[in-house]
Amino acid sequence: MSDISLIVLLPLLAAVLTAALPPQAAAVGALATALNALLAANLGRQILQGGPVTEAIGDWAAPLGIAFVADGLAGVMLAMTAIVGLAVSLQAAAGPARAGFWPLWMATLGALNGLFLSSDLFNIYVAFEILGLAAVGLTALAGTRAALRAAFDYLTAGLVGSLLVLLGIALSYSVTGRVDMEAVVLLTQSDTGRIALALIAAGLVVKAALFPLHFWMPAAHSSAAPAASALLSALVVKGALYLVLRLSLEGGAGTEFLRNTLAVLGAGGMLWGAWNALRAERLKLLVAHSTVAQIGLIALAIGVAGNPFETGLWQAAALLMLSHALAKAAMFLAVGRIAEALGHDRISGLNREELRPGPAEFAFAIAAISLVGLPPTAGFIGKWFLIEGLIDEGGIHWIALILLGTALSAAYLSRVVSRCLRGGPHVAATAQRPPWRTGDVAALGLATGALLLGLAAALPITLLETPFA
Amino acid sequence: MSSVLPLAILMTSLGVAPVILMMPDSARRLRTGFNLAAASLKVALVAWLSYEVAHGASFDLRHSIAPGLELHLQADALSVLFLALSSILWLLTTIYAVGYLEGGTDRSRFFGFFSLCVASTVGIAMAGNLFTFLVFFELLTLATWPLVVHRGTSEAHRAGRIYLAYTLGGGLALTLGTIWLYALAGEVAFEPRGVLGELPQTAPLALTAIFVLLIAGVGVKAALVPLHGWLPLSMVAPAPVSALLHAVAVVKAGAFGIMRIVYDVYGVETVQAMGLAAPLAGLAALTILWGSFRALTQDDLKKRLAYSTVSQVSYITLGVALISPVAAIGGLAHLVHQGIMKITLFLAAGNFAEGEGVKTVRAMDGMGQRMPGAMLAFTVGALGMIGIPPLAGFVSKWYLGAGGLDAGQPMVIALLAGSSLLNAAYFLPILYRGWFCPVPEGATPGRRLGWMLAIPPATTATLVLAAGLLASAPFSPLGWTRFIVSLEYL
Amino acid sequence: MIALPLWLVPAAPLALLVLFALPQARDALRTLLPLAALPALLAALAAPSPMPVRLDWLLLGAEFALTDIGAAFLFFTAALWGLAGWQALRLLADDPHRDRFLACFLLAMSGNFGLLIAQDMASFYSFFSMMSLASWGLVLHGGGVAQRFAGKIYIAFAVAGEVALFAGLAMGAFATGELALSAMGGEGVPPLAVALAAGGLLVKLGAVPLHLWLPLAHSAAPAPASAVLSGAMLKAGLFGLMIVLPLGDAAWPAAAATLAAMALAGLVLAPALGLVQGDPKSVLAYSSIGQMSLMALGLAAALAAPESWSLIAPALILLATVHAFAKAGLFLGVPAVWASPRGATRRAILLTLALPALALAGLPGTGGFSAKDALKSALVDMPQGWMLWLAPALILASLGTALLMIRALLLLGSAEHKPSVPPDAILPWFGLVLLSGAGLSLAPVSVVASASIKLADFLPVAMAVVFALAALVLTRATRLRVDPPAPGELLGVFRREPEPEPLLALPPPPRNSRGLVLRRGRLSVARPEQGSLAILGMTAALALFALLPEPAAEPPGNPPEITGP
Amino acid sequence: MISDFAFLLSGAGLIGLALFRLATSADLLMRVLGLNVLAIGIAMVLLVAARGAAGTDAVPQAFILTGIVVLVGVTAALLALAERVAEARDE
Repeated sequence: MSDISLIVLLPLLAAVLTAALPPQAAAVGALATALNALLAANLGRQILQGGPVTEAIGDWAAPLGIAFVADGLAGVMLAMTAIVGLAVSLQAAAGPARAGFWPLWMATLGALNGLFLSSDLFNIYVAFEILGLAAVGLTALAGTRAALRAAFDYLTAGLVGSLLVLLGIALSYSVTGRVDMEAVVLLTQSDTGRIALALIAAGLVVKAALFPLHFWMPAAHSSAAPAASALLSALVVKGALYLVLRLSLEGGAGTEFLRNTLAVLGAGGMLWGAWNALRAERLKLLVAHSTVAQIGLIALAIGVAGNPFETGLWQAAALLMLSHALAKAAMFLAVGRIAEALGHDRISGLNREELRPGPAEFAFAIAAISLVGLPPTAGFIGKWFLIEGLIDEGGIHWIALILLGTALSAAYLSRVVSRCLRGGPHVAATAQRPPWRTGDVAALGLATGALLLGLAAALPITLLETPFA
Repeated sequence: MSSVLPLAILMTSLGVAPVILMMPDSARRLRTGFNLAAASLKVALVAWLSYEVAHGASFDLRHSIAPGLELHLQADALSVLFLALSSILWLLTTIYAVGYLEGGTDRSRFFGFFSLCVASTVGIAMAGNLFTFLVFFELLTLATWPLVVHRGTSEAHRAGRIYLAYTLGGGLALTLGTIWLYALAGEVAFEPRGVLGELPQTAPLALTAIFVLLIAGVGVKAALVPLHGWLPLSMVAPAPVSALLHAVAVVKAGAFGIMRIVYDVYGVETVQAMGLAAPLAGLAALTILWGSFRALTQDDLKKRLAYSTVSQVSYITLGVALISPVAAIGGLAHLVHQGIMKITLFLAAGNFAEGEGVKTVRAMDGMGQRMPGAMLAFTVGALGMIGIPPLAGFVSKWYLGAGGLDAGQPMVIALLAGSSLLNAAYFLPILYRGWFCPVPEGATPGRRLGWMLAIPPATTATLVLAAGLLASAPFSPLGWTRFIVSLEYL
Repeated sequence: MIALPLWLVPAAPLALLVLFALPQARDALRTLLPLAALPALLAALAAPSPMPVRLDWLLLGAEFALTDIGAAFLFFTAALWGLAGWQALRLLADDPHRDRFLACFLLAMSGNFGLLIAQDMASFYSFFSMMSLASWGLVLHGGGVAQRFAGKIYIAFAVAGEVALFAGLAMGAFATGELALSAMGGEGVPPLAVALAAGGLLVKLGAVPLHLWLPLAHSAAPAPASAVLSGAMLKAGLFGLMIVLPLGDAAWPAAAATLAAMALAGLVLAPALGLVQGDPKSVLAYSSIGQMSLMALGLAAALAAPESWSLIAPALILLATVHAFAKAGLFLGVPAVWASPRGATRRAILLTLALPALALAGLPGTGGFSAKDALKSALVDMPQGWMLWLAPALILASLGTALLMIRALLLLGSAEHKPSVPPDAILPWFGLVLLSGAGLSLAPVSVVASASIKLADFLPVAMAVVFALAALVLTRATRLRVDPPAPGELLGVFRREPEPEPLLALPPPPRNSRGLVLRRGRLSVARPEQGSLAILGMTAALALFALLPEPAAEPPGNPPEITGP
Repeated sequence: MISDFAFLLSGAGLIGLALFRLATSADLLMRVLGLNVLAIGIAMVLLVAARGAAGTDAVPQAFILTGIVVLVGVTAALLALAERVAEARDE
């Protein structure tokens, strides 16, 4: 049994196990995550050496076949998932585990891996459903009324989204008679096909919480438990974004209309999210809104990338996804620690605490740097390539928007960081630092990772440059 | 070896920073020892480096982080000038800061970011291409922010916000300009007399726009009017920070950036051919006068010094913008001279505040009797700023004036004259009060300052005197700048 | 005579100053103050004048040498500084701030010596500004209202002069491409440069209308300081002018006319304003203005008639020397008068004081007379039109000086006795009087044997005496009294009582606008219903978008090939 | 092919009604029902799509089945959530 199917099945198996024997859940889950990371690394190595890896499951062949394909993009996404997963598992394994966290998280992991690897629309749809349900479960884990309410809205929106996707897939089948990725190119030929594409895209936009369909997201991400919100914000939405990117890649020139729409929505999301983040009063809410803004930036990047067969701009989008995943996970973990240490997460209260800023706040600051996209973080490298490409194509208005978004993100993140630099009269001389916890290590590790990724940006880029299957 | 030395110089502060950040505040002795050891080691390494460079050795350290992007550290004569300045003054300022923050809070944080700040300065000095420069430039912005807000008061936070807004805005402009230039010209390495090749003929408009963007970007840190608003506000920072901000790190990074852009990216001929030199010079002149005018009206001692920085730093820009080797000598020399003079002033001002609680000009009465040593250092610095020989400032002004004539701009003489008058007008009253006004009755004798606070200003004051008196000696700042200019202009 | 290294001349006072840093040694060091001038004196008198010194590492490459003119100036400068230092020690014996005064004194001394031997612009300018700024301290020393006012005016003029000098020298250096000071007077220097430099020096020389600082400073400073200010430092201005002006090579009528006009104005104004002063020291100050204007007149003449420079120069030097000794003698005499109670001693002192006074007035037989005579004889072959007013000018000068001297002596006579002044403050003055007798013979200047003394030469002094007597009688008879005007002439209007504001401090500026303050309102969480509406709209929009006429799509089935950026 | 048209029309009508309800009602239960109706509407459209020229195609019907299965699961989850939300309100 090959790495590919292993990397999909292992987490699902672990989900079953963890559900079966709760006492050992943490151990099993952590082990599974570690193994998953190893597999992902190995897969990446294979892709780097021998190009894309393909495997057909059962003896279904295209056009209906269930084939797993691991190309460069999928490899990057898998690695991203593995890294974030490691940190989150570390934090969760150390902290008091809520019943049900591990099965849900393992399911999420499996679904994500499946999503990144599957090369036909039907598998994608299935993986999507699993992902959605698991994510809702993660949201609801917190058990508070807000969380439950958020989970309900999330599920509703998710269902509508997946129904749209389903409708789209069915239409596309009726048009092209096939469900593998080749279908996308054919779809762009006919009106009905493009309607199908549009429906799929609409569904994905809902699930990716892309403006203006992000209404469910801030509540969900801000009311979930830290580890859960880290997963939701860093990985789950990326699943949908990955599909959008994949559609635009497969569609080539034909999906230009999708890209234009994405660019506009992305710009809107960037500004709207930033604006709400500027006005947010609670730390978690601020971070959630910043996710809206960042997703907007990524969508913008996908949108302006132009025909991927001509430009490599889409790689910038992939880089942005990667750095956002690391940074945002770090940020949510850090926020969790901050709220735990202070007992609240009101921004206005951050600088009046009888407590010296701790490692978590430091982690938050570093994550903020890479979210804003200052050098030498991966976010910066992503923006660099994006803007450089846009200059070549003369998309000066997009550049202006991106810079505006960057400035806004700096503004709202500095709101928090400046308060994390508390000291002087607000802090009692006797105040102490909060003690180190594993969560701090996880957050700090992820944040530094996001920071240093910029210096090693060559690796993901070479991975991305490997041709598709 | 040729790559190890720059790395070592960088690491003596970049590697030090996290360690210090992680130390508990209580580990004072350990932290101080570590910090000072690193600073002294850096000075030694820089001395070694400058010796090597003077003998024609070349240093290179490259790390490719993405296709078309690489971090490149190098050491040419210009870098060495800035390196020597920052490393020596860092050592002094660190000693001073240790004494200044005695018993303060968050000292690990402070010294950690202090080292980070100098690390980025060193990186800027050794940056071999525009991308590397940009990286360290932004790092500098971030590393300085916690220092500005260190006191934690709401005023400090306000100043920090505004500082961040200005510098990040400038950073965006710089980033855009850099990317644009990379898109046009590919890798933009720093080479004497420019790297643009044929571009000025093919894409003059784009290059002009890029020049404006880049200068705006670095101009924020160089406090060019109208981008200077953050500087006086960030005076709320502790004295060593102000000293470092003004003398070495931020402001100088901006000025240094202007040099790099004019000399090593565009090249003087190009800049002049594209007609970009005159506006820059005009801006510098405006800044010189405006800063001095604002300084006249400040009663807060540090704010007066801040505005004087605004005006003084533009001497450097002026020296660069007047396309003339003589003026260039003046400007480059002023990079160092202004540094040592201004740091003297700030350290002395810090001592006034620490020892006697004196923060305003009108409270300076009788300072000559209350703290003779600090007042003497302050006097040397102030007279140097005015340009009184044989102090350092005189040398720079002399070459700037001659350079102005050389560039066919006699007005520069008038500018220097006016600026000197203004400098005198806002510095001499302080000296007058300090030396000749009686100690106000009811002035309680302040606390005795330790050697850590007393030695650094004395040292820098001596440097000011030496830099002027021994201007023609080998390895004086002037001599070194002559060497640099001989490379930039042929 | 031992060959003494020239750099020792300015270095000696500096060395003493540096040693002052040791508090315990100060008491011993103070007594050495007068000796700090000794190397300079020796250098001035050295039989073969000392070797030139070249220090390439100093400043922009410094060069020291002692020219003949320099030697002449250095002689009386050194003597004056030494004796003034001596008196300063006595006068300020128990002044709490005396070390501050002595420090400034030493700095100024070193500057004054240095600029006389400096041969390159940088070091000349350095010493010059060192002297000017340090003497600010001398002026301010008293700390009273008068001193503050005088200090403000003085420093304003001094700095302005500095800057002008700097500009002039810089331009000259660039034009000639060399740093040698002598280059300023040579070819190829733009007139503007010369004008600027000369302007800076004229401030120091106290030429009308740049003299406004002079009376204030002289009357405000302690007597020894006034002595060196008027005796030595004004001459530094003259010395500088003799170097930077293109004397002796080409006529420069415009400059000559300007300078002459300033000089004449000085000759007229000095007595007019001086006579009404109430303070003997400011009277003496005004007479200094008159005398310096006379020397400026000589320079003007030399500018007009270059060929006569060879004659004018020694005359000017002689004039300077005489004035230096005499004026210093008078200034140092003031404390002597204060120290002596009314009666025999005071009368004796006043009589002795009359000697330098008469010398200044140019009574035949005194050095003053021979100096003026030499100047007059140097001016015989002036271009047409000059003699018409030169002769009256000279007479006017002597007359005015004589009147001023009488006024000063009268005021001194009526000055009250200050017990605070130690009696031994007389000694240095007495030494100076002796020296001023012997000085001229010692001085390395060629004293022109004056022609036969004609009766007419007594005229100015005689007239002065007559006028003075008449004035006395008049005032006695009509109970008229001379009200001393506010010092500072025009600038008097700026005079303010001491106020807390620092010099030139304007009201603080309006505070900057507070940027970047965000107003936060409550965040209303979007209702999911609106969300679904949005879904509806989205789908419709996308479908419409899809139905638009399609862009150029590539034919199906060709293998997608992604290439990196 | 009048029936195709009828199917399409009713399916579209159902979708419209469902979305309208989803958009307007804040009541959880009502929205669960709305979702179900929406799903049915979509299923009907798919049925039409399944009826190609050459007889009926199995794959879209497989899609429909999947959709129904998912719908059942999700409906269960939704109801459970709604229940717990109600409990949480009671606390």
